[in-house]
Amino acid sequence: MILQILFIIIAVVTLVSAIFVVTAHKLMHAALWLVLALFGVAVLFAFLEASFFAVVQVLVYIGAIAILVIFAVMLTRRVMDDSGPQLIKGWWVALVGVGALFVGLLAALGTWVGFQAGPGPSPDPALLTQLGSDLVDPTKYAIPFEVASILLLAALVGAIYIAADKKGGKE
Amino acid sequence: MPNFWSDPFGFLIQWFNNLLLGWGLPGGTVQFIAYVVGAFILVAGSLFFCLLLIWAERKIGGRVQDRLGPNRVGPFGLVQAVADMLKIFTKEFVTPDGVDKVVYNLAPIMSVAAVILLWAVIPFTITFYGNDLNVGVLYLVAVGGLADLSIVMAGWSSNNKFALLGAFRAVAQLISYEVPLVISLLLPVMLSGSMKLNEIVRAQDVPFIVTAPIAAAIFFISSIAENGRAPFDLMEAESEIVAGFNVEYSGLKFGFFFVGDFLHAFTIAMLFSVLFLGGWRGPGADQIPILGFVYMMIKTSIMYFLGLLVRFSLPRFRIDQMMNINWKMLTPIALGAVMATAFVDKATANVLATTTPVLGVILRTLILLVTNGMVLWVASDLMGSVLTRKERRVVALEARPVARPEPPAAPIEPTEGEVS
Amino acid sequence: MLSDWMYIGIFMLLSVFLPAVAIVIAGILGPKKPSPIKNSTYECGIETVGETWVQFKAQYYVYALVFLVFDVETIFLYPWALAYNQQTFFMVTEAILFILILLGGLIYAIRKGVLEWQ
Amino acid sequence: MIPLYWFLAFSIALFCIGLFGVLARKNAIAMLMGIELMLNAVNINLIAFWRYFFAGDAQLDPTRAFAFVAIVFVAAAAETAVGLALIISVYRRRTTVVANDMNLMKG
Repeated sequence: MILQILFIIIAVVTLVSAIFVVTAHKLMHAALWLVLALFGVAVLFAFLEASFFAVVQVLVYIGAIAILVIFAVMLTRRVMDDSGPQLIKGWWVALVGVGALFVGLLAALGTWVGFQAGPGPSPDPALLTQLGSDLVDPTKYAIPFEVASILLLAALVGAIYIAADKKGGKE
Repeated sequence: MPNFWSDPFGFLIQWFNNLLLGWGLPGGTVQFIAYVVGAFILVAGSLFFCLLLIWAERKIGGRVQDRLGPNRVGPFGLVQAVADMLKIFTKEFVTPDGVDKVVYNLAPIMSVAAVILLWAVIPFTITFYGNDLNVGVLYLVAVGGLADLSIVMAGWSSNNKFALLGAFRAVAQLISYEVPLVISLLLPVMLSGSMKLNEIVRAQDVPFIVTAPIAAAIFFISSIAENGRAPFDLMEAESEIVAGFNVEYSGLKFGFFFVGDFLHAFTIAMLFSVLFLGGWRGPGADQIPILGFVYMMIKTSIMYFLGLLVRFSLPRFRIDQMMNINWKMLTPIALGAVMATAFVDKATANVLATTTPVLGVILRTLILLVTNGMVLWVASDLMGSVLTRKERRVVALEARPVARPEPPAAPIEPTEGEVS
Repeated sequence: MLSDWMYIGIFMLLSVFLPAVAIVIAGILGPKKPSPIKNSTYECGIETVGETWVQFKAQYYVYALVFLVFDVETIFLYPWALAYNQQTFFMVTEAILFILILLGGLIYAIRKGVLEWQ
Repeated sequence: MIPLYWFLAFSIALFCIGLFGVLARKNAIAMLMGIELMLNAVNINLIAFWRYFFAGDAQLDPTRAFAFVAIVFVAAAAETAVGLALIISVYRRRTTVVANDMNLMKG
């Protein structure tokens, strides 16, 4: 019961801040609302007893991605104070479309029989250690593990190549 | 029921729980109340403990720099911090026009909270800790990341370009030094096979500072940088920028950034002693937990004192030096230490398993020590060439756009007729 | 596990709440005499010059970028380190390969000179 | 206890909000924020299914969801890094972050 109330509070806070993310006028506010929404998601991870991902959500999303977004907002500062509308002209079309998608997905969810399932047994606390072994187990996720590092390397090299000042360019 | 004299904390916790249960409250409610009370004691305790820290820091700083430090209010100036607190509580809040009110007021609170939150998982004794989270080490790192956010918020909401610039410099420093910090924390986790801080303490039959000295050193250095202390105090380099991200703050809001700062210094020392010095471990600490508390505090005080010595004796780095140290030394060395330790330890594990346990531990310790030494040796060889390759351009002799020096006068040929 | 997080949640609320209370108390205790001069933006005592929102170098972005990559790496490396004692030699070499690939990225960044503070 | 569909409904809502952000915002950075929200909705979904059907059952390979979510994290990080780098690069050349004005490819 208490859990349900807490869930509703957190879900509402998260969704409201998500709405502010997409509607806020100042981009910096949008970024800060994004932090709150991401934090709400982290709390929901904790609700789902995925402690590891709750912490990683804070670490990666709030600690790194949000900071990156804020940096980007600052770097492209000059146009941020534009007082013009932040939404495109046909935003209501998007709103209707998204609303239809939302209702449709909910309806689809309603037709699925398993949706009212209660939670299964609690996860084993040693599961994280299991994950650590599985990640480097050649019969399990060794390939995704290495691919992840290559993806990160590619992202790093690509982003640096794009973002770094060209030599001799004036900045 | 723990004995009061050997384990006062455990005794009090048990006593409190039994008291509530005796009133007929259901178990869940009792746990909830115990949590609230425990958290309240830790949070409020850490905040008030900060007063003592401020006094200690000023006193030690004074002695290091051949001054007296606070010595007027109370014995040894002990009450000085309380007087300062009272003063700062009655200061006016000057809120500049054009600040973003909510963000502006939230930032100092967050910067304190980001430090206090670390206390939630620190094991003080075998029985006395906030919570032994099963992802404790990652939690420490994640909470540390919140400090970056508070600084960005403070800098941006102040509506002041110096605050913003200072904030960005500070955040660039913080996020840079978080990289080696995160990597160096891998080693305690690896050697102990757990992320619970209490388990890490338990696993330190040999303190990790012996088996992973590089990680310990890197953790210490990057923690100081995370704290923004000298020699990494670029974020409040008052001779270079206008004091950094907190120029527009006043009164207690300004004070809170420093509460966070002082508390962080001590928290780092605690974390270091937990992660690398064996925390509450010591002779007899398993039976008499209060002894563990004493050991823990002794180790923490030593580390705290060391941190203060570093702070008060070393000059500030230049910002490019600081970034070079981080990216070209600490991060590669930390990665190298992780790789070398993992490789060597695994490679020798089978051999060591055939020896007796005691001999195995001794040999393993020696092997890891040698490995660390090798990493350091190779690193210093490589880094030396990388670091010294590019000297800062000497601009003293070049023509500069402003304050151009006078063209050098033609050398005066000594003529025969003149006698000087 | 949920009760652990309950504790952390309570701790989080309190660690925000108590400083906030302190600030409110200080706000009540302190004098309140704002004036236009006092509330103006601090700029070493002279009038504010130029727009507040200055531009930043892309430098900062690059630091955040490298930081992000190494932060994401922790998602994989911490579980690996956790299970280190149960792994075979081959599994450890895989993780070392993982680190080496990332080290390659770091070396690229260093060689490109983007981590140099200018 | 909280039924599964609460989490799913929450995830749908978050996804739709994010999608709206992507479709309707002018600013490219704001669009990226919308994408972040959508990816988070996906993660919530994955973790919720993991918790309700897979977590306690060793037969069902409970770490699979973890591996999946970890990859989503990596993808999100990579996407943000490159996306923002592109935006900054375009901004430097065209001084705009409005997605409609980014027509470098038009020639």
